[in-house]
Amino acid sequence: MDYGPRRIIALVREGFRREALSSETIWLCASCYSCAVHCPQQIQITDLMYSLKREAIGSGLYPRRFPIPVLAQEFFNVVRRRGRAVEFLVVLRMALRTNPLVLFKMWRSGLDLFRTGRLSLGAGERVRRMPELPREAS
Amino acid sequence: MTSFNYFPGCSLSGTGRAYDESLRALFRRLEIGLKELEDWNCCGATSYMSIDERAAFVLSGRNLGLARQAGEDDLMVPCAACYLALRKTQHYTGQYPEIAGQVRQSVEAAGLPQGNGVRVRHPIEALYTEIGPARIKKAVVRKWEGGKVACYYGCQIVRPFGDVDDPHYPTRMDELLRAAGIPTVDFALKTKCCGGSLTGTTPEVGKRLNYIILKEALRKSAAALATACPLCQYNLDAYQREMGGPGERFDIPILYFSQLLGWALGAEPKELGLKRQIAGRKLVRQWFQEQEVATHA
Amino acid sequence: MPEAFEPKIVAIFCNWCTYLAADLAGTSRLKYPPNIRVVRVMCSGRVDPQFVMDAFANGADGVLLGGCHPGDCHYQEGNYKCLRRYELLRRLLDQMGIEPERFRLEWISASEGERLRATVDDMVAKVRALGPLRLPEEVKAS
Amino acid sequence: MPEGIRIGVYTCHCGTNIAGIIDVKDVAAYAATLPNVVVSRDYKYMCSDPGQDLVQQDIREHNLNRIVVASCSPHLHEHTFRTAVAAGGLNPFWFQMVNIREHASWVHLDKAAATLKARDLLRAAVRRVALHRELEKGRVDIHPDVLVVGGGIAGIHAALTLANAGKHVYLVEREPSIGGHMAKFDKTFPTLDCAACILTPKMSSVRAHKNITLWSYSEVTQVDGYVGNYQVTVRRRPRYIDENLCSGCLECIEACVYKEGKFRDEFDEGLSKRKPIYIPFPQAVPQVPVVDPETCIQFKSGKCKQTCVAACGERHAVNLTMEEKTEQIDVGTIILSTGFKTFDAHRAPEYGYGRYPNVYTALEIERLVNASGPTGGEVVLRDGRRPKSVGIIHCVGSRDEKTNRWCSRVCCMYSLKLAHLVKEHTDAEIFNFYIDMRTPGKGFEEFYQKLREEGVHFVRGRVAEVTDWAFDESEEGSLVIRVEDTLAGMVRRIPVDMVVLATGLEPQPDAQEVRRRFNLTCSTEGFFLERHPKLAPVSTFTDGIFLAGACQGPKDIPDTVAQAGAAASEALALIDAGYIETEPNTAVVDEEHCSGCSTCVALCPYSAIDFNTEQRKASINQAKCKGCGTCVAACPSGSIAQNLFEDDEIFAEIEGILTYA
Repeated sequence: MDYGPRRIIALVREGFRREALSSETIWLCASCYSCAVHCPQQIQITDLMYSLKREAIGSGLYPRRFPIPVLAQEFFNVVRRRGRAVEFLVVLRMALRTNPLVLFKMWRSGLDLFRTGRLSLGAGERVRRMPELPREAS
Repeated sequence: MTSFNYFPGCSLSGTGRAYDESLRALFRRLEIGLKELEDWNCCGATSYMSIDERAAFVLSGRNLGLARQAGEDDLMVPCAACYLALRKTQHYTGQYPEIAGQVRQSVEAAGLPQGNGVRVRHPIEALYTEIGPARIKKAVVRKWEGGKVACYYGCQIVRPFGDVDDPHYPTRMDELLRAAGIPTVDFALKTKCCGGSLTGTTPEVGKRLNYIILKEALRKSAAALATACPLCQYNLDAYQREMGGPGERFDIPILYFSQLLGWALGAEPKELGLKRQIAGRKLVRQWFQEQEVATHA
Repeated sequence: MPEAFEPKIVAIFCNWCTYLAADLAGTSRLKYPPNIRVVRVMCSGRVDPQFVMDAFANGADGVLLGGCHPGDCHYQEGNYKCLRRYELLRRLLDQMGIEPERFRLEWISASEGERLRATVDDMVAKVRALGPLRLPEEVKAS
Repeated sequence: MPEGIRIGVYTCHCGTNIAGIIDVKDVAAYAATLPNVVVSRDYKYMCSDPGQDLVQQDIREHNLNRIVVASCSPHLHEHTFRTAVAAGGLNPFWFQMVNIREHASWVHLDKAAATLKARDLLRAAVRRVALHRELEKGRVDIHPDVLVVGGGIAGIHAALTLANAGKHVYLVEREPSIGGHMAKFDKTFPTLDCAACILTPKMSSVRAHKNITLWSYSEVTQVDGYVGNYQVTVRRRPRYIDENLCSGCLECIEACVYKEGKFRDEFDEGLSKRKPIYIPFPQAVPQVPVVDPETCIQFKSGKCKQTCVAACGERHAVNLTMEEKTEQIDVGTIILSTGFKTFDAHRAPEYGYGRYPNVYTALEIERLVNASGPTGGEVVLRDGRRPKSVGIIHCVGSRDEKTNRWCSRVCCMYSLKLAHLVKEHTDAEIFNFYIDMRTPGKGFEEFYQKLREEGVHFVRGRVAEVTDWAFDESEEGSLVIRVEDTLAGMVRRIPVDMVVLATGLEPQPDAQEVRRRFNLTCSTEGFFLERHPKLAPVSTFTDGIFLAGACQGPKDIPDTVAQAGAAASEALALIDAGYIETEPNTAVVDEEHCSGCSTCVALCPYSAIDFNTEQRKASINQAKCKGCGTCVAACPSGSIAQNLFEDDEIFAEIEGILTYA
C-alpha cells in the first residue's frame, strides 16, 4: 500500500489528483467495508475507493501492469458479453494481459479445481435475455 | 415459511459449487424449498462496481425485479458479494433519487416490476431468525465427533447494508453450529478480510491475510474453519498449500457452515459436495464418513 | 423571462419551542429560503383560526404553524388545542379549494434547528410548485 | 389607529452580522417612509450604551411614543431595549422588536431577498407597535425555600451556598448517599487532590447543616406552580432503616445472614460484592444502611432469620415493613443538578468490553486506584496479576457519529490522571491513544507535559480494535491494540495486559422525563438547555429553575462547582429581592361582552379562570395566569384579550407582513 486511506483522502482534498489516481492503494481495497463500519465520521471510504478506481480507469492513470484493475476490466467485459461471470475466463484473460507466465504458476490450483469439479468453463453460463442488461459502459 | 426465491450467483456454479449443493441439501432436510430465479444475471459486485457504478446497480436491479416477478417476498442470497451488492442497491436507491431513477428506468424497460421491497436474506440470518438454534437442536440426527470449528463470517455479510448480525462480532453462525452439536472457538478474526480477489491478483497481499486467519484459528485450537462465502472458502482452501512459511504446512478443512449443519441434520455426505474439498481431505473423510442416522422416537 | 414565483409564507411560531428552533437555526448558520416571515405568539394554543384566514385573505401563499412536541408544551397542553383547531381548519380550507400543502402544523422543539430548516425548505418547495394562491373573489380582503 | 402615534425605528448592523447580508441603510430609509414613523436610524450596535442612548435622546427630542428595534432575537435583547425605553420615559411595552439576525441575515444568502424580508418584518412591527397599550408588570412573591435536585458535587455545593446564606434547602438525592460520581474518584486532575479529602467534608457539612433537609433515596415526582411558588411532591423510597433511629454503627450489616457480599456492588462498578443490607461506601451521607428488597431473603421468601433486626436491638432502627412516603413541599426556586451517566462501553463492540475481562471502563479504574476501593488501591487484573502494560483509549462514545457526536470534555484530562495513577501504582508501561489532546484549563497543559516527562506514551490515532488475536509469541496472552499511528504514519499492534476505555459523558437515561416534569427544554444531544449559552448559562426557560453541573453538558469539577455557585446566586438574587416581576402578557376578560358560556374555564391548565355562577361571567386570576393565550383563541364571543398579544396587534402584524408598500 503506497499511501493508506487517510493519506488518499488527504491527497484528494488537497487536489493532488494524479498522485491519488495512480496509487496502488485504491486497487488494494478489497471492499470489506471494515472502515465504513468503524469510521467515527461515517465516511463511506469503500465508495470513495470505488469512485477513485473508476476515475483512474476513465483517465487512464491506473498502474498498467498491476493486475487488479485489469481483473476488474476483464470481469466487466465477461459480464457484459454473457451477463454472468465465469471465473475461469476472467482469470485467464487477466493473466494474458498482465503476465502470461503466472499461468504456469497456477497449474497446480487449476488442476485441483478441475479434479474437484470446481472449474467451470462457462458452457451454459449465460443470460438468455441479454438485451435487458446494460450494454455499454456509462 | 415453505420456500424462498434463490439467487445462487456466478461463483456457486464454479468454485463454490459445494456451497450450492450443501445449501440445497440442508434446506431439503428442513423442508424449505429454494426456487432458483429464472435467467438471473451477475450481481454487479466488487470488480464490476470498480468500472461502472450505474451499470452495477442496474444489474442488481434486474435481479431484484426478477425476484419480485417470481413471487415470494424473500430472496435467499448465499454469496457474500451478491448479498452485499443487492442490499447496497436497495439501500442506495432508497437514499439517492438519481440512482433510483436509473434503476427504475432500466428495470421498466426490461418489462420487470421494481424489486425495492424484496427482502434480501442471507441463509445464516434466515436460519437464525426463521428456524432458530432451538429447532436446529431438535432436528439434529448425527453426533459430531470431529474437531472444534472456527466460524469465519468474512466481511461482506455483516457490513453496512446487511442485517445478518453485529458488524464487529457476529455470533449467529456459532450459535447455529453449537445448536447442532458442533463446538466452536472464540475467534477474533471472524470478520477480517480474506483479501477477496486480491489473493489471485496480488498473492503477496492476499495470501498473507489468509495465512493470518488460518494461523489464528489453529492457535485457538480449531480443527476446521466454517465459512459463509464462496470466495473466502476458495482463498483459504485452494491457496492453503502455498501459504505456510518455511517448514510450515497447513492442511485444515475449510467447510461451508451449510455442509456442517446439513450433515448434522442428516443429509447424505455426497449431497453436501464434500468431495470438492482441496485441503484437509483426510480429515473430511474421517469426520463425515457415513454414520448411522439416529431416528427420533 | 418572467420572474420566478417566490411564495410568501406566514409562519406563526410558539415562543418556547419553534421560535427558539428558528433562533437555533440562525446561531447554527443553517440556510433556508427567505420566503417565510415569523410571527411570534407565546403558545401555539393562542393561534386563532382567524389569524390563518386573515393571512390567506391578505395574500399569503402558505401558512406554517409551529409548536412544541406533544407532551412538551410550555403551558402543558396548548399545542393539543392548536392541533384540534388545525384539523378543523384544514377541512374548511380544503372546501375553499386551498391545497393542503399550503397549511401546515409542525412540532419543532427548541433543539431542532435542522428540522426547522428542513421543514421550511420542504414547504417553500411545495408551495412554489403549486404557484400563487388564487382565492375566490368573495374571500379576498377588501 | 390611535391618534398622535410617533414611532422611532432603529435598525442594527450588529457589526457585520446583519449588515453583511441585509442592506441596513435601505431598510432604515424604507422605514422612514412608513406611516407614523418620525425617526428612522441605523446604528452599528443598538444594544451598546450609545445605541440605547440614541433611543432615549430621540424620545426626548422628537417626542416619540413608540419604539421599534430591528436587531437580534427578542430572547436575547428584548429585556435590554424595554429597559432602555423605560429609561427614556416611556412605558416599556410601547416597544416591538424585530428579529432580522437569527431569522434573516444568519439564515439567508440572497442579499436582496433578505433585505426585502427585513423590510416586511419592519413594516409589520411598525403597524403592530402603534396599537400597543400601556401595560404594567405583575409581581410575584418568592418563597424563600429552595429545592436542589441531585446530590453530586454540584448539588452539594449549591445547597451549602444557599444554606450558608440562611436559606432553607431541600436536597433530594435518588441514591442512598449523596456524593455522586465524585465520591467514586481517588484523585482529581490536574492537582491530584485527594477527591475524598475535598468532598467528604462538604458531605458532612450537608448532613450537619441546620438549614438543609436531606432526603436521600428519594425522587421528585411532580412539580406544580410557578416561579416563587412551586409545589413539589417527593417520593421517598423505603430504605428499611429508620434514619432518625439509626446510629450508623453498621452492626446490622455485620449481622446479615450472608457472611460475605454476594451481589453486584453498584458503587464499585460491579468490581466487588455487597450484601442485601449495605452502605454504599464508608463515608456515605447519610451514614445509614439500606436494604435492597431485590436480594434480601426476607423480601423474596419471607423466611429470613432477620439477624439484622436482632442486631439493632433496642434501637429498632431496622424496620423491614417500612413503606414508601410522599412529602409535599413549597419552594420558590429550584436548582437541578441531576448529573450525567457514562457511555455504555458495550455500544463500542470493537473494543471488546464485556468480551475480554481485562478491558475496563475508566470508572472501573477509578475504583481500582482508590484506596477505599475493591482492591484497596491495588491495580490488578481480574485474575489478580499486576498489569505490566496498559493502553488507555480516548474518545469511547465521544466524537463519533455512530454514538455521540460531542466531545465529553473531561476524558483527555481524566485519562492523563489515570495514566499517572496507574503508573504510580504499578510502574506499568502506559499508552494513551487519542484523536486530539484537549487540555484547555488552568494547569491542564502543564499536567500533560508532566505526563510526557513521566514517560507515558502518547499515540495519535483512533484505535481500530482491541483483540486477543496474537500474531506471534510476544503477543500471546495479551490484548492487542490495533491503531494507525497517524503521526508516525504506520499501523501499530501494541500488546498490553490491560485496556482502559475513556468513556464519554451522556445525559441521564431519564433526562427526558425529568425535563418534562420540570417544564424544561433539552438541547439536541439531550442535556438540559440553558436559557442562553453565554448570557444566561445557568437559567432555564422556566423562571425560577436553574441548572448546575453536568446535567447541562459535560464539565469537570471546577466548572461544575463554579456553575453550582452561580445557580445558587441566581436563586439567592430572586429570594433576596423577595419578588419577581412577571410579564404582563396575561389574559383578561371583558366582562361586559362575556356570554357566560364557560368554554374557557376547562381549557386553562392552571385553573386561573374563575366563573361567577350568579352573574354568569368569567374572570381571570392575574397571579395564576401564565399568558399562553389558549383561552383567548377559544372564546366564542371574542371577549378575552391577551395583553401584548391582542387580536388586533397580531392581525396588524400579519397584514403588515403581507401588505406591499
